[in-house]
Amino acid sequence: MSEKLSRDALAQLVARDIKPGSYVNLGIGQPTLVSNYLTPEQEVTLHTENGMLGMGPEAHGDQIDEDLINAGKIPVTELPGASYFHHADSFAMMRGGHLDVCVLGAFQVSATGDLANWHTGAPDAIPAVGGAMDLATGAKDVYVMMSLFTKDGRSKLVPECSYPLTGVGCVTRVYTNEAVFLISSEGVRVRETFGTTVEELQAKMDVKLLPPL
Amino acid sequence: MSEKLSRDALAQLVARDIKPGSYVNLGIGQPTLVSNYLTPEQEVTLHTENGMLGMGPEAHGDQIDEDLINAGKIPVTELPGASYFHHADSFAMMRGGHLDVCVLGAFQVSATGDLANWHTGAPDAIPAVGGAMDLATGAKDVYVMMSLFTKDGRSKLVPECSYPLTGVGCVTRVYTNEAVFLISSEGVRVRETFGTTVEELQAKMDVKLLPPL
Amino acid sequence: MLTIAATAQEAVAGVHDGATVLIGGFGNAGQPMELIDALLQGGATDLTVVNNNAGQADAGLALLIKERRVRKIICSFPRQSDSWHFDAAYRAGEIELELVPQGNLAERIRAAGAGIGGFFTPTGYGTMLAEGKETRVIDGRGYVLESPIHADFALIKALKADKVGNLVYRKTARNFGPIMAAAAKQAIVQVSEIVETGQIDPEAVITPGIYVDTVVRIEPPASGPAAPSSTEHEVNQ
Amino acid sequence: MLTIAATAQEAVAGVHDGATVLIGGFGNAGQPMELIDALLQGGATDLTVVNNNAGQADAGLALLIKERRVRKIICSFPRQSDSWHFDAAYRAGEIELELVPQGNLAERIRAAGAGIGGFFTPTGYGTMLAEGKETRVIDGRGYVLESPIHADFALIKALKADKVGNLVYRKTARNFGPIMAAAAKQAIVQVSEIVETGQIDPEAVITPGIYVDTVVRIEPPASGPAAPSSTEHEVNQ
Repeated sequence: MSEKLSRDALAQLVARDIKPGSYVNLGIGQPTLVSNYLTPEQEVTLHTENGMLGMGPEAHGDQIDEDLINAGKIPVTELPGASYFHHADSFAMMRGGHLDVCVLGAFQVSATGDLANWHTGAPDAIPAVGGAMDLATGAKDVYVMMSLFTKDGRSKLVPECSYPLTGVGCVTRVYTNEAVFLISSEGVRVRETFGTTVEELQAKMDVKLLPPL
Repeated sequence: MSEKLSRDALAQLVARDIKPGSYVNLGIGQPTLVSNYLTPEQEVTLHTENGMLGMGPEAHGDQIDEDLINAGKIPVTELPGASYFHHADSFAMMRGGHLDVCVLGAFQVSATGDLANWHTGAPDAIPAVGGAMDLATGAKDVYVMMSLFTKDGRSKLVPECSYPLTGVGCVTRVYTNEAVFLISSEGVRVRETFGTTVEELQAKMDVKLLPPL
Repeated sequence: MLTIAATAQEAVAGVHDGATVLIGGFGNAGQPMELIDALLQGGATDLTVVNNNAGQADAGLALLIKERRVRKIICSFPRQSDSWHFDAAYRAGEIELELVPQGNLAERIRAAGAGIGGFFTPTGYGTMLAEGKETRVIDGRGYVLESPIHADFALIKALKADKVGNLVYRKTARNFGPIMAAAAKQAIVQVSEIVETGQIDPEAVITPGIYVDTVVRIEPPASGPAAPSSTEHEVNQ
Repeated sequence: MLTIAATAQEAVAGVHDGATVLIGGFGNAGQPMELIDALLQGGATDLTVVNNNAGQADAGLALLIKERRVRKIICSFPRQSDSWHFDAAYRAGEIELELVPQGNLAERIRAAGAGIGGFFTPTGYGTMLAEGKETRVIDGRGYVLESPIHADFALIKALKADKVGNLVYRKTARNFGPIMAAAAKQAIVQVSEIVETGQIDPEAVITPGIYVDTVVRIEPPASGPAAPSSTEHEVNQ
């Protein structure tokens, strides 16, 4: 592809990669964009950790119901086949490995799939973790969506995270505006690049990259 | 009282002692007789560990529904205000200390409230425990109903159980055909006797008995 | 995605030799009798079975045991007045028994579905069923460490499924169904009725479809069978 | 037996200084706002509060914190765009924070109600939230030992109660209600409606009355309030 991906194009790519029939949690923030690109034919069921399967799109106008919100506390809708459950049951569902995919944002991902997305480590920061650690350890596949480089040009895919961890060895795929990376026991493999090359990326990254298969 | 109590009279006594509004599990076998003597005014709610609160009397004739049974697998009925739940929730209710009273049979009870009611310890016996250990450890008060002496005249209220234990230090009250015993940190106190005296009982028992208050 | 099987045989066709199989039901309530029969016909052997009991009379699980297809059973109450096939296999040393207090059985199955690696339970502390297990006194109370019971398959019975696998149950037939569905890699469910998606109230779903892999509709008997006459062994008074 | 209180003030009158109080709700959904307001008016102080968040804007829990009535908060997500009262108290060193991953929070509350003395969870393993905690590798996976969160009181909101305290909830407002009711010595519940016993389908009861001590009917607002505008802090991309 000839240019870097926009957030929406990236969300579209992630959506296309989700297998039909999957149960998916899209966290909060950027990853929720993925829901805009899931097709009915995919029959993907969305989980929200505050206690629902079968979550529909964001609610607007008269649809808004204060008892029906997602994990980001945004009013949503209910699709046919939905179900509600309490928080312990909802997190049991995540932690028991029943979700096929969760998609999370990140500050950093390490070459071995460690995730850092909940705390900057700044000494004066008030920490807040929410369900991030449960999602990171619970889903069968953890996809990260993020920009590959910080504003000052440092790679967020790193040999080892410097930020406090959310989960250890949990990330299997990293979707970025410049490339998609697959993380496995063999290392970090580039699946595809957008407006750049593996060589160009490697020059800017400390993580050893394996070429696309 | 001038004579030993029948099973029914004993059940009636236990029923009368259960505080109004209690949540109660009557186990299987003899203790289930207690339900015959609970009055509507007591507003006692019966729990059955296979997943129900608000259990009604045994079902007969057309009332019999194979999906509605008690822990002894006997068809029962449902009272207004009943609820159903799965096995983990049902045992969580018991184990979490939410039942006020459970009433169990016993082979032996020790002077410190140890209960033995699930296994004779015979080397060729096939063991089976069911929910006995959960009831013994979970209810706020564990009442035992049993005959005080074996057929060959040995007391079943003993200094220390010789049969394998069901629970440690769990029994608070022992209802027998000859006396009611209260077990607490001060020891074993006789509450009342039936057709016998504390002295007569003491002569036949190794457990040190405290007199009625 | 949910598979809707045409027959019980088709539903259990994937159960392989050596599998660990959770089987729902307490007494006859919630017992997936047709799925067990299909498992018997299917021929899978060397099974580890988890059930509250160890089979009754000459039906279902009792026949699996009679045919020596069960290598090991994990249960709370094997000995009943009509558990003769289990009794015979056990006395012959031809079946392994792991006896578990009923609440520990339920909680261990729940733990598997919930991703819990182990938990401390007061049940069984100080008894022979805690022998060899790690124990700990927490805030003055004794606890035993128990581990999750994971399984390859669950065979359960529910009242009704929709086409994404949401389940509702009926009365005390709910028993082990919801926790077994969550604890197994593959949950196979017999139901009396399959309805369109959207026809089960989302507030009333007991087992969300995420836990269900295969459903098969089994015609309920025209008239309800008689209540079981078997009762559990009563404590000798 | 169930107490039906006439007012929210009466319902929370027993909450004493130094109590541990579970407060339900996630966002505004399921938040027992009138009970929290009554707690504020009642004057109880030195509280330990367990909630998913640490108060939002200038209402409810945020005001309890503003008034320095909360000695310690156990929660998963204190920092929000409008958690200014918590932020101020925290930076002033006037509130203790125990930060718990949301799933561990839920499971710890559930454990308290279920009589579990502790459990091994994978969540948080290898992170700073596991520092100082016992860990263990089980079947190749790392786990952290977490303990139950017992409480004196739970303040929760349900849709409907019957006169023995059976509860049903509405949509995602169910969230922490059922597990908090079970984990507290006294569960105090505000509902929109109290119906006669027998008018809730036994299959649809979410919280059985055994867990409920006090209910109070709070007239629902004539028209639904606007949806909350506050959203959780998004990860900086």
